[in-house]
Amino acid sequence: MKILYFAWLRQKIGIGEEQIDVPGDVTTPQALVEYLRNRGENYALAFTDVSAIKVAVNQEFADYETLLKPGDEVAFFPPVTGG
Amino acid sequence: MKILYFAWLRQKIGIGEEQIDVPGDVTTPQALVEYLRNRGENYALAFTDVSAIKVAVNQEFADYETLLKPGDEVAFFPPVTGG
Amino acid sequence: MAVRVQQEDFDIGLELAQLTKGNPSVGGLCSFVGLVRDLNDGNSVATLTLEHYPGMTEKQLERIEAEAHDRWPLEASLIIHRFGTMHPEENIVLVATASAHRGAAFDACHFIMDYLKTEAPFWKVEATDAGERWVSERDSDGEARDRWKD
Amino acid sequence: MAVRVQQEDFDIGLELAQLTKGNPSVGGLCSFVGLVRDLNDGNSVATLTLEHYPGMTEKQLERIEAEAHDRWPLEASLIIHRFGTMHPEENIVLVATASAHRGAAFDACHFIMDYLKTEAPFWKVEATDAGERWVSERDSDGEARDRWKD
Repeated sequence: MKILYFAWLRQKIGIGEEQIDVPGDVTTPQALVEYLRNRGENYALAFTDVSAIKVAVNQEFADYETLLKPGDEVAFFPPVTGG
Repeated sequence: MKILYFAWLRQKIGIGEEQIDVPGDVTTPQALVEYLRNRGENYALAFTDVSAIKVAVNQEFADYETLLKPGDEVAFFPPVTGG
Repeated sequence: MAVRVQQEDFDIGLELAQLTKGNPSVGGLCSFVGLVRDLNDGNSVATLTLEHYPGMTEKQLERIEAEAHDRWPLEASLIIHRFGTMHPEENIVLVATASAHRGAAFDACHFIMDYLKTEAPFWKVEATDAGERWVSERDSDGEARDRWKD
Repeated sequence: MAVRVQQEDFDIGLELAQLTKGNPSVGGLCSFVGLVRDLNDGNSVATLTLEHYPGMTEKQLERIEAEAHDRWPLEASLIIHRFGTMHPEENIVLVATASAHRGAAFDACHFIMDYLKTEAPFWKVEATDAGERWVSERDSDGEARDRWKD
Protein backbone atom coordinates (compact mmCIF):
# COMPACT_ATOMS: atom_id res chain seq x y z
CA MET A 1 0.00 0.00 0.00
CA LYS A 2 1.34 3.44 -0.94
CA ILE A 3 0.90 5.99 1.83
CA LEU A 4 1.46 9.75 1.48
CA TYR A 5 1.70 12.52 4.06
CA PHE A 6 1.47 16.24 3.36
CA ALA A 7 2.14 19.55 5.12
CA TRP A 8 2.72 19.37 8.89
CA LEU A 9 1.84 15.68 8.88
CA ARG A 10 4.75 15.05 6.52
CA GLN A 11 7.01 17.13 8.75
CA LYS A 12 6.00 15.32 11.96
CA ILE A 13 6.37 11.87 10.45
CA GLY A 14 9.56 12.82 8.67
CA ILE A 15 8.75 11.39 5.24
CA GLY A 16 6.31 12.28 2.49
CA GLU A 17 5.67 8.85 1.04
CA GLU A 18 6.20 5.22 1.88
CA GLN A 19 5.27 1.77 0.63
CA ILE A 20 4.03 -0.53 3.40
CA ASP A 21 2.76 -4.11 3.30
CA VAL A 22 0.00 -3.76 5.86
CA PRO A 23 -1.54 -6.71 7.74
CA GLY A 24 -4.75 -8.17 6.30
CA ASP A 25 -6.91 -6.63 9.01
CA VAL A 26 -5.99 -3.09 7.93
CA THR A 27 -9.03 -2.64 5.72
CA THR A 28 -9.92 1.05 6.35
CA PRO A 29 -8.04 4.33 6.84
CA GLN A 30 -9.15 4.17 10.48
CA ALA A 31 -7.43 0.78 10.89
CA LEU A 32 -4.44 2.10 8.96
CA VAL A 33 -4.08 5.00 11.39
CA GLU A 34 -4.15 2.58 14.36
CA TYR A 35 -1.48 0.49 12.65
CA LEU A 36 0.68 3.52 11.84
CA ARG A 37 0.46 4.89 15.40
CA ASN A 38 2.30 1.77 16.56
CA ARG A 39 5.15 2.28 14.11
CA GLY A 40 6.76 4.97 16.22
CA GLU A 41 6.50 8.05 18.36
CA ASN A 42 6.53 10.32 15.26
CA TYR A 43 3.45 8.59 13.84
CA ALA A 44 1.68 8.56 17.20
CA LEU A 45 2.27 12.31 17.54
CA ALA A 46 1.24 13.09 13.97
CA PHE A 47 -2.00 11.11 14.32
CA THR A 48 -2.92 12.34 17.82
CA ASP A 49 -6.10 13.98 16.57
CA VAL A 50 -7.48 12.53 13.34
CA SER A 51 -10.43 14.92 13.42
CA ALA A 52 -7.93 17.49 12.06
CA ILE A 53 -6.67 15.12 9.35
CA LYS A 54 -8.29 14.48 5.98
CA VAL A 55 -7.85 11.28 4.05
CA ALA A 56 -7.83 10.56 0.32
CA VAL A 57 -7.91 7.12 -1.29
CA ASN A 58 -6.60 6.86 -4.84
CA GLN A 59 -6.51 10.65 -5.04
CA GLU A 60 -10.17 11.08 -4.08
CA PHE A 61 -11.42 12.49 -0.79
CA ALA A 62 -12.58 9.57 1.35
CA ASP A 63 -13.63 8.93 4.92
CA TYR A 64 -12.07 6.83 7.64
CA GLU A 65 -14.51 3.95 7.02
CA THR A 66 -13.73 3.58 3.30
CA LEU A 67 -12.78 0.00 2.40
CA LEU A 68 -9.15 -0.30 1.26
CA LYS A 69 -7.81 -2.75 -1.30
CA PRO A 70 -4.20 -3.89 -1.75
CA GLY A 71 -2.39 -1.45 -4.04
CA ASP A 72 -4.49 1.54 -2.98
CA GLU A 73 -2.84 4.92 -2.60
CA VAL A 74 -3.83 6.47 0.74
CA ALA A 75 -2.97 10.07 1.61
CA PHE A 76 -3.28 11.88 4.94
CA PHE A 77 -3.19 15.65 5.17
CA PRO A 78 -4.52 18.69 7.06
CA PRO A 79 -7.43 20.73 5.63
CA VAL A 80 -6.35 22.34 2.37
CA THR A 81 -5.29 26.00 2.25
CA GLY A 82 -4.55 26.83 -1.39
CA GLY A 83 -5.79 29.65 -3.52
CA MET B 1 -30.92 76.85 -20.90
CA LYS B 2 -28.53 74.26 -22.32
CA ILE B 3 -30.32 71.21 -23.67
CA LEU B 4 -28.63 67.95 -24.74
CA TYR B 5 -29.95 64.94 -26.64
CA PHE B 6 -28.28 61.56 -26.88
CA ALA B 7 -28.53 58.35 -28.91
CA TRP B 8 -31.70 57.94 -31.06
CA LEU B 9 -33.15 61.09 -29.54
CA ARG B 10 -30.21 63.06 -30.91
CA GLN B 11 -30.69 61.37 -34.30
CA LYS B 12 -34.43 62.11 -34.44
CA ILE B 13 -34.04 65.73 -33.41
CA GLY B 14 -31.02 66.21 -35.64
CA ILE B 15 -28.76 67.98 -33.14
CA GLY B 16 -26.96 66.94 -29.98
CA GLU B 17 -26.97 70.19 -28.10
CA GLU B 18 -28.65 73.58 -28.19
CA GLN B 19 -28.95 76.72 -26.12
CA ILE B 20 -32.58 77.94 -25.78
CA ASP B 21 -34.06 80.87 -23.93
CA VAL B 22 -37.21 79.18 -22.69
CA PRO B 23 -40.34 81.06 -21.58
CA GLY B 24 -40.73 81.71 -17.87
CA ASP B 25 -43.42 79.04 -17.44
CA VAL B 26 -41.01 76.27 -18.48
CA THR B 27 -40.06 75.34 -14.93
CA THR B 28 -39.79 71.53 -15.18
CA PRO B 29 -38.51 68.98 -17.70
CA GLN B 30 -42.17 68.06 -18.28
CA ALA B 31 -42.94 71.65 -19.30
CA LEU B 32 -39.75 71.75 -21.34
CA VAL B 33 -40.85 68.69 -23.30
CA GLU B 34 -44.24 70.32 -24.04
CA TYR B 35 -42.40 73.42 -25.21
CA LEU B 36 -39.95 71.45 -27.37
CA ARG B 37 -42.73 69.40 -29.01
CA ASN B 38 -44.04 72.64 -30.49
CA ARG B 39 -40.69 73.55 -32.01
CA GLY B 40 -41.11 71.13 -34.91
CA GLU B 41 -42.12 67.74 -36.23
CA ASN B 42 -38.70 66.28 -35.38
CA TYR B 43 -39.12 67.23 -31.70
CA ALA B 44 -42.71 66.00 -31.61
CA LEU B 45 -41.64 62.64 -33.03
CA ALA B 46 -38.65 62.32 -30.73
CA PHE B 47 -40.77 63.09 -27.66
CA THR B 48 -43.79 60.95 -28.61
CA ASP B 49 -43.35 58.67 -25.60
CA VAL B 50 -41.46 60.24 -22.70
CA SER B 51 -41.87 57.08 -20.61
CA ALA B 52 -38.97 55.74 -22.72
CA ILE B 53 -36.87 58.87 -22.17
CA LYS B 54 -34.69 59.62 -19.13
CA VAL B 55 -33.83 63.12 -18.02
CA ALA B 56 -30.77 64.54 -16.26
CA VAL B 57 -30.47 68.03 -14.79
CA ASN B 58 -26.97 69.40 -14.35
CA GLN B 59 -25.57 65.94 -15.08
CA GLU B 60 -27.62 64.21 -12.38
CA PHE B 61 -30.53 61.85 -13.01
CA ALA B 62 -33.74 63.76 -12.35
CA ASP B 63 -37.46 63.32 -12.87
CA TYR B 64 -39.92 65.24 -15.02
CA GLU B 65 -41.16 67.28 -12.03
CA THR B 66 -37.73 68.59 -11.01
CA LEU B 67 -37.71 72.40 -10.74
CA LEU B 68 -35.48 74.03 -13.33
CA LYS B 69 -33.48 77.24 -12.92
CA PRO B 70 -32.13 79.49 -15.65
CA GLY B 71 -28.73 78.26 -16.76
CA ASP B 72 -29.48 74.63 -15.93
CA GLU B 73 -28.14 71.91 -18.22
CA VAL B 74 -30.95 69.50 -19.14
CA ALA B 75 -30.28 66.26 -20.99
CA PHE B 76 -32.76 63.81 -22.54
CA PHE B 77 -31.74 60.29 -23.49
CA PRO B 78 -32.96 56.69 -23.74
CA PRO B 79 -32.13 54.17 -20.98
CA VAL B 80 -28.38 53.65 -20.82
CA THR B 81 -26.76 50.60 -22.44
CA GLY B 82 -23.04 50.78 -21.66
CA GLY B 83 -20.73 48.19 -20.20
CA MET C 1 -9.38 54.81 -7.27
CA ALA C 2 -9.38 55.82 -10.87
CA VAL C 3 -11.88 56.34 -13.67
CA ARG C 4 -10.92 56.75 -17.32
CA VAL C 5 -13.26 57.31 -20.26
CA GLN C 6 -11.31 57.04 -23.48
CA GLN C 7 -11.47 56.17 -27.15
CA GLU C 8 -8.28 54.11 -27.32
CA ASP C 9 -7.93 50.49 -26.25
CA PHE C 10 -6.26 49.50 -22.95
CA ASP C 11 -3.68 46.88 -22.01
CA ILE C 12 -5.34 44.62 -19.44
CA GLY C 13 -2.10 43.07 -18.16
CA LEU C 14 -0.45 46.45 -17.73
CA GLU C 15 -3.47 47.99 -16.00
CA LEU C 16 -3.82 45.11 -13.54
CA ALA C 17 -0.09 45.09 -12.79
CA GLN C 18 -0.10 48.82 -12.06
CA LEU C 19 -3.14 48.48 -9.83
CA THR C 20 -1.47 46.16 -7.31
CA LYS C 21 2.21 47.02 -7.77
CA GLY C 22 3.85 48.11 -4.52
CA ASN C 23 0.86 47.13 -2.38
CA PRO C 24 1.59 43.86 -0.55
CA SER C 25 -1.73 44.15 1.33
CA VAL C 26 -3.56 42.95 -1.78
CA GLY C 27 -4.50 39.28 -1.51
CA GLY C 28 -7.13 39.21 -4.23
CA LEU C 29 -7.59 41.03 -7.52
CA CYS C 30 -10.83 40.62 -9.43
CA SER C 31 -11.32 42.02 -12.90
CA PHE C 32 -14.01 42.07 -15.54
CA VAL C 33 -13.60 42.89 -19.21
CA GLY C 34 -16.60 43.51 -21.46
CA LEU C 35 -15.98 42.71 -25.13
CA VAL C 36 -17.81 43.33 -28.41
CA ARG C 37 -19.66 40.20 -29.59
CA ASP C 38 -20.22 39.39 -33.26
CA LEU C 39 -23.84 38.39 -32.65
CA ASN C 40 -26.58 40.17 -30.69
CA ASP C 41 -30.29 39.35 -30.54
CA GLY C 42 -29.93 37.09 -33.56
CA ASN C 43 -28.17 39.55 -35.86
CA SER C 44 -24.53 39.59 -36.84
CA VAL C 45 -22.74 42.71 -35.67
CA ALA C 46 -20.08 44.37 -37.84
CA THR C 47 -19.32 47.32 -35.54
CA LEU C 48 -20.50 48.68 -32.23
CA THR C 49 -20.39 52.41 -31.56
CA LEU C 50 -20.56 53.82 -28.05
CA GLU C 51 -21.74 57.34 -27.38
CA HIS C 52 -21.63 58.92 -23.93
CA TYR C 53 -22.39 62.09 -21.98
CA PRO C 54 -19.00 63.66 -21.21
CA GLY C 55 -18.94 65.06 -17.71
CA MET C 56 -21.91 63.09 -16.40
CA THR C 57 -20.22 59.81 -17.34
CA GLU C 58 -17.15 60.47 -15.22
CA LYS C 59 -19.29 61.72 -12.31
CA GLN C 60 -21.44 58.62 -12.35
CA LEU C 61 -18.50 56.23 -12.63
CA GLU C 62 -16.67 57.99 -9.78
CA ARG C 63 -19.80 57.81 -7.65
CA ILE C 64 -20.22 54.08 -8.31
CA GLU C 65 -16.56 53.46 -7.52
CA ALA C 66 -16.79 55.47 -4.28
CA GLU C 67 -19.92 53.54 -3.28
CA ALA C 68 -18.01 50.27 -3.81
CA HIS C 69 -15.23 51.56 -1.52
CA ASP C 70 -17.85 52.45 1.10
CA ARG C 71 -19.31 48.97 0.97
CA TRP C 72 -16.14 46.86 0.82
CA PRO C 73 -12.59 47.22 2.18
CA LEU C 74 -10.81 47.80 -1.13
CA GLU C 75 -7.10 48.46 -1.53
CA ALA C 76 -7.46 49.72 -5.11
CA SER C 77 -9.90 49.94 -7.99
CA LEU C 78 -10.03 50.98 -11.62
CA ILE C 79 -12.75 51.62 -14.18
CA ILE C 80 -11.86 52.18 -17.84
CA HIS C 81 -14.68 52.58 -20.35
CA ARG C 82 -14.18 53.20 -24.05
CA PHE C 83 -16.34 55.15 -26.49
CA GLY C 84 -16.31 55.35 -30.28
CA THR C 85 -16.53 52.59 -32.88
CA MET C 86 -15.29 49.07 -32.16
CA HIS C 87 -15.26 45.66 -33.81
CA PRO C 88 -16.08 42.21 -32.42
CA GLU C 89 -13.46 40.93 -29.95
CA GLU C 90 -12.45 44.47 -28.98
CA ASN C 91 -12.44 45.52 -25.32
CA ILE C 92 -15.21 47.88 -24.21
CA VAL C 93 -14.78 48.15 -20.47
CA LEU C 94 -12.40 47.07 -17.72
CA VAL C 95 -13.31 47.05 -14.04
CA ALA C 96 -10.76 45.85 -11.48
CA THR C 97 -10.91 45.70 -7.70
CA ALA C 98 -8.20 44.67 -5.24
CA SER C 99 -8.67 43.72 -1.61
CA ALA C 100 -7.01 41.74 1.17
CA HIS C 101 -9.55 38.95 0.63
CA ARG C 102 -11.31 37.56 -2.40
CA GLY C 103 -14.92 38.02 -1.33
CA ALA C 104 -14.68 41.80 -1.23
CA ALA C 105 -12.83 41.93 -4.56
CA PHE C 106 -15.43 39.74 -6.31
CA ASP C 107 -18.46 41.52 -4.87
CA ALA C 108 -17.13 45.04 -5.48
CA CYS C 109 -16.22 44.26 -9.10
CA HIS C 110 -19.62 42.71 -9.78
CA PHE C 111 -21.37 45.61 -8.03
CA ILE C 112 -19.51 48.20 -10.11
CA MET C 113 -20.39 46.41 -13.36
CA ASP C 114 -24.06 46.05 -12.41
CA TYR C 115 -24.34 49.74 -11.53
CA LEU C 116 -22.30 50.88 -14.51
CA LYS C 117 -24.71 49.01 -16.79
CA THR C 118 -27.72 50.91 -15.46
CA GLU C 119 -26.37 54.26 -14.25
CA ALA C 120 -23.50 55.35 -16.49
CA PRO C 121 -24.69 57.39 -19.52
CA PHE C 122 -23.42 55.29 -22.41
CA TRP C 123 -25.47 54.20 -25.42
CA LYS C 124 -24.64 51.50 -27.94
CA VAL C 125 -25.58 51.48 -31.59
CA GLU C 126 -24.80 48.41 -33.70
CA ALA C 127 -24.16 48.12 -37.40
CA THR C 128 -25.84 44.78 -38.12
CA ASP C 129 -26.81 42.76 -41.17
CA ALA C 130 -30.30 44.21 -40.60
CA GLY C 131 -29.06 47.79 -40.52
CA GLU C 132 -28.23 50.25 -37.76
CA ARG C 133 -29.85 49.45 -34.42
CA TRP C 134 -29.75 51.15 -31.03
CA VAL C 135 -29.26 48.55 -28.33
CA SER C 136 -32.19 48.31 -25.91
CA GLU C 137 -31.89 48.18 -22.16
CA ARG C 138 -32.30 44.71 -20.65
CA ASP C 139 -34.68 44.06 -17.77
CA SER C 140 -32.06 41.65 -16.41
CA ASP C 141 -29.66 44.58 -15.96
CA GLY C 142 -32.10 46.39 -13.71
CA GLU C 143 -32.65 43.20 -11.73
CA ALA C 144 -28.90 42.65 -11.41
CA ARG C 145 -28.51 46.14 -9.95
CA ASP C 146 -31.47 45.78 -7.61
CA ARG C 147 -29.86 42.71 -6.02
CA TRP C 148 -27.46 45.12 -4.30
CA LYS C 149 -30.20 47.22 -2.73
CA ASP C 150 -31.30 46.37 0.79
CA MET D 1 -10.89 24.47 -20.46
CA ALA D 2 -7.39 24.25 -19.10
CA VAL D 3 -5.72 23.55 -15.76
CA ARG D 4 -2.05 24.19 -15.08
CA VAL D 5 -0.15 23.53 -11.87
CA GLN D 6 3.30 25.04 -12.11
CA GLN D 7 6.17 26.54 -10.17
CA GLU D 8 6.84 29.48 -12.50
CA ASP D 9 4.90 32.74 -12.55
CA PHE D 10 2.31 33.51 -15.24
CA ASP D 11 1.63 36.56 -17.41
CA ILE D 12 -1.94 37.63 -16.63
CA GLY D 13 -2.37 39.82 -19.72
CA LEU D 14 -1.08 37.11 -22.04
CA GLU D 15 -3.21 34.40 -20.45
CA LEU D 16 -6.40 36.46 -20.65
CA ALA D 17 -5.69 37.50 -24.25
CA GLN D 18 -5.17 33.88 -25.30
CA LEU D 19 -8.35 32.80 -23.55
CA THR D 20 -10.67 34.96 -25.65
CA LYS D 21 -8.66 35.41 -28.86
CA GLY D 22 -10.57 34.28 -31.93
CA ASN D 23 -13.84 33.83 -30.05
CA PRO D 24 -16.21 36.73 -30.84
CA SER D 25 -18.96 35.02 -28.80
CA VAL D 26 -17.28 36.20 -25.60
CA GLY D 27 -19.00 39.25 -24.16
CA GLY D 28 -17.62 39.05 -20.64
CA LEU D 29 -14.33 37.88 -19.17
CA CYS D 30 -13.98 37.62 -15.41
CA SER D 31 -10.67 36.87 -13.74
CA PHE D 32 -9.33 36.51 -10.24
CA VAL D 33 -5.70 36.60 -9.15
CA GLY D 34 -4.65 35.55 -5.66
CA LEU D 35 -1.45 37.21 -4.44
CA VAL D 36 0.95 36.74 -1.51
CA ARG D 37 0.33 39.31 1.24
CA ASP D 38 3.08 40.60 3.52
CA LEU D 39 0.92 40.28 6.62
CA ASN D 40 -1.25 37.39 7.79
CA ASP D 41 -3.00 36.95 11.13
CA GLY D 42 -0.94 39.80 12.58
CA ASN D 43 2.48 38.54 11.56
CA SER D 44 4.69 39.82 8.80
CA VAL D 45 5.31 37.22 6.11
CA ALA D 46 8.70 36.94 4.39
CA THR D 47 7.89 34.00 2.13
CA LEU D 48 4.98 31.71 1.45
CA THR D 49 5.59 28.13 0.30
CA LEU D 50 2.89 26.08 -1.36
CA GLU D 51 2.98 22.30 -1.31
CA HIS D 52 0.49 20.18 -3.24
CA TYR D 53 -0.49 16.59 -4.05
CA PRO D 54 0.56 16.04 -7.67
CA GLY D 55 -2.06 14.06 -9.55
CA MET D 56 -4.90 14.70 -7.12
CA THR D 57 -4.48 18.46 -7.53
CA GLU D 58 -5.00 18.38 -11.29
CA LYS D 59 -7.94 15.96 -10.94
CA GLN D 60 -9.67 18.18 -8.41
CA LEU D 61 -9.11 21.38 -10.40
CA GLU D 62 -10.36 19.74 -13.60
CA ARG D 63 -13.43 18.50 -11.75
CA ILE D 64 -14.18 21.98 -10.35
CA GLU D 65 -13.71 23.54 -13.79
CA ALA D 66 -16.02 20.94 -15.39
CA GLU D 67 -18.65 21.56 -12.72
CA ALA D 68 -18.50 25.30 -13.51
CA HIS D 69 -19.09 24.51 -17.20
CA ASP D 70 -22.07 22.34 -16.23
CA ARG D 71 -23.58 25.14 -14.20
CA TRP D 72 -22.96 28.12 -16.50
CA PRO D 73 -22.72 28.60 -20.28
CA LEU D 74 -18.99 29.29 -20.51
CA GLU D 75 -17.07 29.93 -23.71
CA ALA D 76 -13.67 29.36 -22.09
CA SER D 77 -11.98 28.97 -18.73
CA LEU D 78 -8.52 28.69 -17.23
CA ILE D 79 -7.08 27.75 -13.84
CA ILE D 80 -3.36 28.25 -13.13
CA HIS D 81 -2.08 27.51 -9.62
CA ARG D 82 1.54 27.83 -8.58
CA PHE D 83 3.49 25.83 -6.02
CA GLY D 84 6.89 26.42 -4.42
CA THR D 85 8.23 29.43 -2.54
CA MET D 86 6.94 32.96 -3.23
CA HIS D 87 7.35 36.47 -1.85
CA PRO D 88 4.75 39.13 -1.06
CA GLU D 89 3.13 40.63 -4.18
CA GLU D 90 3.75 37.47 -6.21
CA ASN D 91 0.88 35.76 -8.01
CA ILE D 92 -0.36 32.47 -6.53
CA VAL D 93 -3.39 31.61 -8.61
CA LEU D 94 -5.26 32.80 -11.68
CA VAL D 95 -8.84 31.81 -12.50
CA ALA D 96 -10.50 33.21 -15.62
CA THR D 97 -13.92 32.53 -17.12
CA ALA D 98 -15.41 33.85 -20.35
CA SER D 99 -19.07 33.85 -21.35
CA ALA D 100 -21.52 35.66 -23.62
CA HIS D 101 -22.83 37.58 -20.60
CA ARG D 102 -21.26 38.92 -17.44
CA GLY D 103 -23.40 37.14 -14.84
CA ALA D 104 -22.20 33.68 -15.86
CA ALA D 105 -18.57 34.81 -16.04
CA PHE D 106 -18.67 36.37 -12.56
CA ASP D 107 -20.48 33.49 -10.90
CA ALA D 108 -18.37 30.77 -12.50
CA CYS D 109 -15.10 32.52 -11.56
CA HIS D 110 -16.24 33.02 -7.96
CA PHE D 111 -17.50 29.42 -7.78
CA ILE D 112 -14.19 28.02 -9.02
CA MET D 113 -12.22 30.07 -6.46
CA ASP D 114 -14.51 29.05 -3.59
CA TYR D 115 -14.23 25.36 -4.47
CA LEU D 116 -10.52 25.54 -5.19
CA LYS D 117 -9.97 26.98 -1.69
CA THR D 118 -11.65 24.01 -0.02
CA GLU D 119 -11.17 21.08 -2.39
CA ALA D 120 -7.82 21.40 -4.14
CA PRO D 121 -4.98 19.75 -2.19
CA PHE D 122 -2.63 22.68 -1.61
CA TRP D 123 -1.08 23.65 1.71
CA LYS D 124 0.59 26.91 2.63
CA VAL D 125 3.45 27.39 5.07
CA GLU D 126 4.61 30.91 5.91
CA ALA D 127 8.02 32.11 7.04
CA THR D 128 6.96 34.84 9.48
CA ASP D 129 8.65 37.02 12.06
CA ALA D 130 7.32 34.48 14.59
CA GLY D 131 8.84 31.52 12.74
CA GLU D 132 7.50 28.94 10.32
CA ARG D 133 3.74 28.50 10.45
CA TRP D 134 1.32 26.29 8.54
CA VAL D 135 -1.69 28.31 7.44
CA SER D 136 -4.96 27.14 9.00
CA GLU D 137 -8.18 26.61 7.12
CA ARG D 138 -10.74 29.39 7.51
CA ASP D 139 -14.34 28.65 8.45
CA SER D 140 -15.33 31.42 6.04
CA ASP D 141 -13.91 29.36 3.16
CA GLY D 142 -16.22 26.47 3.95
CA GLU D 143 -19.15 28.85 4.21
CA ALA D 144 -18.22 30.48 0.88
CA ARG D 145 -18.26 27.07 -0.79
CA ASP D 146 -21.52 25.99 0.85
CA ARG D 147 -23.29 29.02 -0.64
CA TRP D 148 -23.16 27.22 -3.99
CA LYS D 149 -24.90 24.10 -2.69
CA ASP D 150 -28.65 23.85 -3.04
